[in-house]
Amino acid sequence: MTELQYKETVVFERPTALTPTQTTYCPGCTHGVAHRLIAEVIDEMGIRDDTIGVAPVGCAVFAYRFFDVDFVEAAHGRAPAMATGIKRSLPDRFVFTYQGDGDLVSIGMAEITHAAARGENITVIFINNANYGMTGGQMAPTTLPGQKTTSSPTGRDVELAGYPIQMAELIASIQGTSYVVRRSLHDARNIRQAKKAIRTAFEVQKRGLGFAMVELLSTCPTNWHLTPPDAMNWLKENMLPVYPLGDYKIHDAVKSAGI
Amino acid sequence: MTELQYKETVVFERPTALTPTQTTYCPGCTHGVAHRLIAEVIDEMGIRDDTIGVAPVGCAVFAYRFFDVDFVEAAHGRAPAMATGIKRSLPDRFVFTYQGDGDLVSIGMAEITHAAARGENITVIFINNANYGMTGGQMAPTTLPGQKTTSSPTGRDVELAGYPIQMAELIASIQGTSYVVRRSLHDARNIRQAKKAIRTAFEVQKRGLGFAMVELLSTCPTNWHLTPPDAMNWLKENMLPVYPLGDYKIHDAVKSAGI
Amino acid sequence: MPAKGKIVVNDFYCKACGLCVSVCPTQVIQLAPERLNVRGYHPAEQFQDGCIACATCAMVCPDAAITVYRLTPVAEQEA
Amino acid sequence: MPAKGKIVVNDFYCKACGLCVSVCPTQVIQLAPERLNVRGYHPAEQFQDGCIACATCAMVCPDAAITVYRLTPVAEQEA
Amino acid sequence: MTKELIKGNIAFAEAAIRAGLQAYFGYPITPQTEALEWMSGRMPELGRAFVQAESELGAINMVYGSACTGARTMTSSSSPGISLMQEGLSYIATSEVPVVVVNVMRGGPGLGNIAPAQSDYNQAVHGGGHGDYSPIVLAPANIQELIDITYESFDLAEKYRCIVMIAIDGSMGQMMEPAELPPFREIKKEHPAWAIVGAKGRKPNLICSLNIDEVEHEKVNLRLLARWNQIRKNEVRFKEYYLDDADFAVVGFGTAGRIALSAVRAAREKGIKVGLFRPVTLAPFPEKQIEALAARMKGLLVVEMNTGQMLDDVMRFGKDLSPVRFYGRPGGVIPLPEEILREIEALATETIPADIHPRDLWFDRLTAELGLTYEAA
Amino acid sequence: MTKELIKGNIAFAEAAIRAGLQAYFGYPITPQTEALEWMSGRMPELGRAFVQAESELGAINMVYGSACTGARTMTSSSSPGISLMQEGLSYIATSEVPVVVVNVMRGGPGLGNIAPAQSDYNQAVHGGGHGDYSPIVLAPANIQELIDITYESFDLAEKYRCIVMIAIDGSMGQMMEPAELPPFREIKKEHPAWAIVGAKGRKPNLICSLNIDEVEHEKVNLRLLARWNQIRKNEVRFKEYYLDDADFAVVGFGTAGRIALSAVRAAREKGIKVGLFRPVTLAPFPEKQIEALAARMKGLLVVEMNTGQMLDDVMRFGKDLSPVRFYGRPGGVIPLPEEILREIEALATETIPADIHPRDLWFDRLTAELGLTYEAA
Amino acid sequence: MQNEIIVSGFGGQGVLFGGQLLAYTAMDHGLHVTWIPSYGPEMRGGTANCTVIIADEEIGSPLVRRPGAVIAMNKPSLDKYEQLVKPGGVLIVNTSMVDRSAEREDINVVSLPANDIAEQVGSSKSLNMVMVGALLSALPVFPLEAIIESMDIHTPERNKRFLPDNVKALRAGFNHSA
Amino acid sequence: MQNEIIVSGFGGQGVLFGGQLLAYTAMDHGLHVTWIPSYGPEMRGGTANCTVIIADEEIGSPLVRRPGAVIAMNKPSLDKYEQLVKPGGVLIVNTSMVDRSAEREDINVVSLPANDIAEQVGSSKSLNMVMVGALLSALPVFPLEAIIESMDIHTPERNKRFLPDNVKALRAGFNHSA
Ligand SMILES: Cc1ncc(C[n+]2csc(CCOP(=O)(O)OP(=O)(O)O)c2C)c(N)n1
Ligand SMILES: Cc1ncc(C[n+]2csc(CCOP(=O)(O)OP(=O)(O)O)c2C)c(N)n1
Ligand code: SF4
Ligand code: SF4
Ligand code: SF4
Ligand code: SF4
Ligand code: SF4
Ligand code: SF4
Ligand SMILES: [Mg+2]
Ligand SMILES: [Mg+2]
Repeated sequence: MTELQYKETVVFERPTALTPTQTTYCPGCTHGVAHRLIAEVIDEMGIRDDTIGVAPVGCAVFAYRFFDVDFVEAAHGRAPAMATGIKRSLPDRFVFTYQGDGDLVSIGMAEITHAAARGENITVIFINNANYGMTGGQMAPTTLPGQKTTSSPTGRDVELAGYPIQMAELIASIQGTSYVVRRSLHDARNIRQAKKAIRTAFEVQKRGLGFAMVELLSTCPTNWHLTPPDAMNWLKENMLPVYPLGDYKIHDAVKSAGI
Repeated sequence: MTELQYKETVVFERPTALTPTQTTYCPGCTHGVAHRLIAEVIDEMGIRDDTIGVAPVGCAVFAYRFFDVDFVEAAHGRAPAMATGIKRSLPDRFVFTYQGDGDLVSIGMAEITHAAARGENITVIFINNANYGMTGGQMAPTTLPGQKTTSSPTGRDVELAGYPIQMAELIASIQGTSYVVRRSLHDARNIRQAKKAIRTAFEVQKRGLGFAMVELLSTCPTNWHLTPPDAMNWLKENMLPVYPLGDYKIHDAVKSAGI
Repeated sequence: MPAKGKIVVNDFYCKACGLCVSVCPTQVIQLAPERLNVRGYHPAEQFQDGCIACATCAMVCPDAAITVYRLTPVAEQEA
Repeated sequence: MPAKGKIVVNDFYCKACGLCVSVCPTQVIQLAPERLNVRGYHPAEQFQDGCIACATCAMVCPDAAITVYRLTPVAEQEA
Repeated sequence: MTKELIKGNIAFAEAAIRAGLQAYFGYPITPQTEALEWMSGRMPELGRAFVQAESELGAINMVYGSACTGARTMTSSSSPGISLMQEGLSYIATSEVPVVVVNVMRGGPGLGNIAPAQSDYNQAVHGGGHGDYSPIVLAPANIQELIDITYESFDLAEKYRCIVMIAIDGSMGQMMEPAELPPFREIKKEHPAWAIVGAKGRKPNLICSLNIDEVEHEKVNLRLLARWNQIRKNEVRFKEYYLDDADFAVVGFGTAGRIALSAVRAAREKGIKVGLFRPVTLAPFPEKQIEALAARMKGLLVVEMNTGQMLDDVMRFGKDLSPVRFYGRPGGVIPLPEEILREIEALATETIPADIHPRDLWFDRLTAELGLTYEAA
Repeated sequence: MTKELIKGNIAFAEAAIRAGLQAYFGYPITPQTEALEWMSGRMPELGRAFVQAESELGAINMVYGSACTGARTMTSSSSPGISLMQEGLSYIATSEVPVVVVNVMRGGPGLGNIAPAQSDYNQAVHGGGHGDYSPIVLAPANIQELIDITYESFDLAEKYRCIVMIAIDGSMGQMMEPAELPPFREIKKEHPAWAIVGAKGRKPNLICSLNIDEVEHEKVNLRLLARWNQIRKNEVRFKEYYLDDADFAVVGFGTAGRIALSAVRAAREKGIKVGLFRPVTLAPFPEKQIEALAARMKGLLVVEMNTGQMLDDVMRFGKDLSPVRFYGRPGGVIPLPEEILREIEALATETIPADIHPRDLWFDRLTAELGLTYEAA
Repeated sequence: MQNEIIVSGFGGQGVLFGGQLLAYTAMDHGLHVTWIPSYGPEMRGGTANCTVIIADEEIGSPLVRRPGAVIAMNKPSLDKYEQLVKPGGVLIVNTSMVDRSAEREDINVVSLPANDIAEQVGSSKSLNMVMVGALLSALPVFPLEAIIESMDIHTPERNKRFLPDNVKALRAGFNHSA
Repeated sequence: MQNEIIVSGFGGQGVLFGGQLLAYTAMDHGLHVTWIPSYGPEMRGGTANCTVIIADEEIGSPLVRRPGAVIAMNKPSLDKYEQLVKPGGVLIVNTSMVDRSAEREDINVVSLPANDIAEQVGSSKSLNMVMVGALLSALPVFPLEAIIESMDIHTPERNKRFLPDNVKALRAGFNHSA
């Protein structure tokens, strides 16, 4: 039998909207996956020149190093306000915020809620990893009941610290939002769906349909003290029940735009 | 026929938990009704000695003058945080906040949401009058679409300023809340029901069942530029459709406590 | 036959908002046309019989200015 | 018959998190046991044939380190 | 152009619009709400951006975002609202984006009241947000000056890529005076090179206040200081009245300054050779001018609507070159010309003890007059 | 009691607990998060109140509420978080409730970095929130002092019904030193008469920062000032090293002060008669002591981890009585003993030009050394 | 030359506009003028007042403790300001809303039933104009015609229909006291 | 007397505890001591170091540019600190993780394959103890027994099981260089 010769076709490669830079994320942290997905969407939509990112304070504080687009760095929690200011002054640019759960749910609750209520025409990518990664793994509003963190050393006590806030549900309940979904990054299938959602969220903005948020369940192997594969598993087994995946709001205008 | 002699029985009188002070509210403003109802509940439960009020910044900024109980005055929007501080240090006292829609929904969104999420064992009385009364009638997050205010002079434009936030619904969606209802103060029947709700909200606190909020639709004759009776009517016709009355959350624990 | 009653408005609190007037089912309240209270308001008053002690007025009064009495005929007197 | 493929891992980005290794349905990836990249990690590599170009590895790779190729037999060569 | 009778709050709002304001973000608070209300009508009507933010925190971060695009952007508020903006202001200063902020000061501290005050001098000039940075702080004293300063403030902010804060008090916000509004400027079409507008045809821009490497952040600090040194050199402003032949000078800014002017005139009528020095830039402070003034005068009277905040700067730069007396009314009280006249008379006749701080002397006088006494804690 | 090797962040947290802390509210921020983490374990275990707030804004207002009940209450944060607390701090100061706040300062302005810094001196001492008020500001320089000061701070806050701010830098928060923790104090059982605890057997109490009548609010301002005057009289603290026979003095607080101590020793070894003056209370500032020092010395060197914030106060109270030199490293850079030694040597040998501000001279030296140049704007 | 005038009364009596009219006229005559109201919650339901200062040089304080002239449209205003008018000054009292006479002898007190006069000329809303008219006759800061002209200039189109009544009221107040 | 020691290596090599052990021993001997780590994101995945200063009087700066002694557990640490050690000072190099030799001639360089030694005595985790032992033989801040005693005192109960290995490692490091 003669040796076969093969033609190589690229099935998958690094998106060009990512800079050729090593990220600052820990090995196996799915912040990196989220970044890649956003970059893929920017590539596919061809909007690199018109996109402005708003980085949070959190592990993604250096997000601007990793995307090949104009960026600003918001104060902790205030990314939606900053994005509002940008979008109102440049209505034809794509503006997205990238925020963690401490940033978006805790300190930034007022800003995200009101950006949603105003129906700001922006895209919010919300990384829910059930703790404050950057500061070393403290309890977040999204920390699971009983979950041990450095500021809930005996596990989150719902009597004293309350229950997790389900942000996609909360934001979806606000009139004036157009597209609010929750996806997860714990395996390839879910990652593919997350990508679709991010694409939709940007398409919503392109058509001027208003506020879109994609909540992404994400791992924090370092502070969860798990290997990256175990962290994927932990997410699946522990976070999915508390944070059900799904489409929480798809405005009629989004449906009828067929995106 | 001889003139009949009558025995006089008091059917209704001013509650003693109100101080003998004229309020600072405009004639016909239902802030006054809300005050009276709270005072009645304090009287009926006999908790005057154990009650601590947290006044907002808004027309009710002087609330402390009108109640015969210990009071603190919070910064604009921060009453739930202040109440948290008080309640955590004095868990056996009754702590209530009294907040307007600018205070609670706008600037204080983060504080109310998180007090709710923590399930703070406090009672929140939330006066929704669809505008900022104290500062002269600006648009609030609760202002109706099309409603003219001094900061939405051509009527609230939902394209630019978004849609009203339905706070009872939003707070009810948060796990960890126990009792969240919306009532109205536009006529006697509804006022009676509002009173019952306030009573329940205090009973919830008494039993340590957690966060209770009563949203009260309220008039602002002055800034609505209506007579007090017309304001009652305007509320009924315009606010009720946007803010449906109802019980948005009655936790099982509340139900089974039979209150 | 509905109960018989009366109301007393405390001038000190009344701001003449007219809410009680507008809701009284028996229309027995008016804003005193001549009288002014210290704050310059024409306070509400029951100006004719017919109050049924339903307390509707008191319920809507934002200034807790109204006391409502039920009047029950005293049997002994008649005897 | 599944497609034939291959992957190339860019050492510069790889942090040896092992996610690609754990998800590859054909188990053709390993962390290079001997090799270290500039950051001190043992980077991932395809260590045997059998890749089906499913891109599952690339999909989970947080560092966008993997390029996936489909290999299609070049007909002419055979003729 | 003809004059209009115009209210302070409207005056600065309209002046900003005419200066080419592209975006306004604010939150209602007495006594500046009319500015926001004015903007709510005018900006949309002109097709420009207006958002009533959810809070002052929201507002300042919207301002931050908008200013990052190079758009002329402003906000206005009053004391408690300005306190809420301090984190944002520190970020903005570090990021070197031009921003104009108006503080219509009211009686503080705390919720205080809505009466006019000048007690945010220190916050604006010395403190405020965390870290080393300095905004330009301007204190006009009449409506025309308010208009002119607002109109120019955007140029200043852009020239130095810094925050310009206009500090007036509630009475300025509420007062009407005849004044001339400036012509409409064209809205800028070009974006500055540093602006965040999409990276078309270039590498991405970044606007950021973070430098995890402290050596880099030290450089930012030094750059801000270098800029500030230029501002100190170029932008000092002040007004002088009746100082040519004066033996004594009153020093006061904003409304306190103009009230003092009445007192100075009354004193002149009584034959006292007194003049008025009114700093217009509180930062950069007229350091040299105050030093020269102190050197020339037999005595200075500092008048403020606070407990003596600028006083410390006047003393610092006046360097004991002449004795200083202080008169302040804090908490929202407005000093009246008669009171200041009395102080001028005392300045001209009494000797000022050298070893007691003017604030302590004033405190004793004022509390005695008001009949207030205090026990030791 | 025996010594333990203890980290700054844990040290002040545990010292507060032993002082009878009843409630802690905070929000994570590097480099003080370990204090919050410590509290999250210890407070609930002792049956005391702990809440990780939704933000620093939430935290300070929880602190406000808790302190209104008379409970010993504290929070801790770092620079940007402290900026977010400014409105709340102004309210608390006006309401005269005792509160302890720890600021573990980091490189600013803006998001800056998490390296140690001292650049919130002005915010703490001069500015910060709106209106006229002054917190007590304490700057310990080692772990034992941090413990002792924290332990005592609650008494101080209660005595004067004021805010006590403890200002340390990130390196103090992270450093370990042997130190002795104080004994546990009993939790207070009694509530102060002014506290909000329910009006049993009395008329209602009110805690409020509002006085719509400005004349009343002026009285509050004057009462706060009267209190402050007492604090100025009673509470000034400082440390002196090798000053007895000194010709020159270094002035530095906190970590900058202790680093300077190494430099002073090295200079002494070289025969330079130099000592160290370390203010412990930044407010009230050791005004008289600085004046006396300036009068005695041939020259002063001010060392700070900022661009010269305390410098202005040293010059103000030093009154040109001796020439002043400045050395600062802003933005998170820590000055090293060698650098300070070099400055001391220069102080002892070079003449300082009288007409140029020490900050300007330092700026030129430092930027030249770092090779930084600037164009005019 | 400096005139300090306080206009005071209940909210709704046209206090602020009364003062503004004086300010407009001063402006139209090239004079310096300041107008400043009391503001905020104290206005709600309570009294309102504004201070107008008219001068021929840059105005210092926009507020005075002792005004040269006061228009008191109701009793609280009379009570508050009577003692403060400068000796030799002018006090205009609306007797329709005041049940006592002014006590000062060292000032020029003009009393008139302004509500009644306003109603006579056609509109009770013009009460403020009656009072301003009366002030001008007692303190001729400007000729009456100057005020009328300025009112014409500065009344926005949508309010022009009130002009005739206002002019009538001004003249009536002026003449009543003349 | 003042000794300044920097312990440096990868996170996970026990850098911080190595320094703390020196600090505990100093404390137990009534000496002044400071221990200060580098902290924050720079630690994540990168190198870690701490500075220990031991003195017989109040310590000034807790940081030094030019330490008297450095323990370099990996190559980046060697690269960073070799040139900074004070002349006459001590440099301990873990040759297991470093592929070059130290260049300085004016200091006392002690090189040892600490990983290998640690594994030999039973636990690769005790690498830091091997290095500290080596330091003590080159710079006798305290006797070895003092360190062992302090380690015993300050090891929390739950970690006592690691003690024997650690002591063995300390001694092995000490003896290797002795
Ligand atoms: C005002 C302010 N408060 C606190 C911080 C400290 N801080 C930085 S990141 C962070 C939490 C980040 O958590 P999250 O948003 O969940 O992001 P993650 O790191 O988990 O991705 C905090 C509290 C800050 N920088 N600024
Ligand atoms: C930080 C801050 N921002 C703004 C204000 C001004 N302010 C006072 S009350 C108020 C709005 C009140 O509206 P709402 O809460 O709806 O109460 P209402 O008067 O309608 O009852 C505002 C914006 C303030 N006092 N503090
Ligand atoms: S700390 Fe957690 S969230 Fe942050 S980069 Fe590491 S793994 Fe990711
Ligand atoms: S302004 Fe409106 S809400 Fe406020 S007191 Fe008057 S009527 Fe009530
Ligand atoms: S009680 Fe009823 S009937 Fe009597 S006055 Fe009141 S509303 Fe009318
Ligand atoms: S409802 Fe009350 S306040 Fe209103 S008119 Fe009647 S009695 Fe007076
Ligand atoms: S493409 Fe699929 S089969 Fe090939 S290496 Fe990746 S996961 Fe394995
Ligand atoms: S998933 Fe990516 S980073 Fe992780 S081991 Fe595989 S190639 Fe390396
Ligand atoms: Mg997170
Ligand atoms: Mg409202």
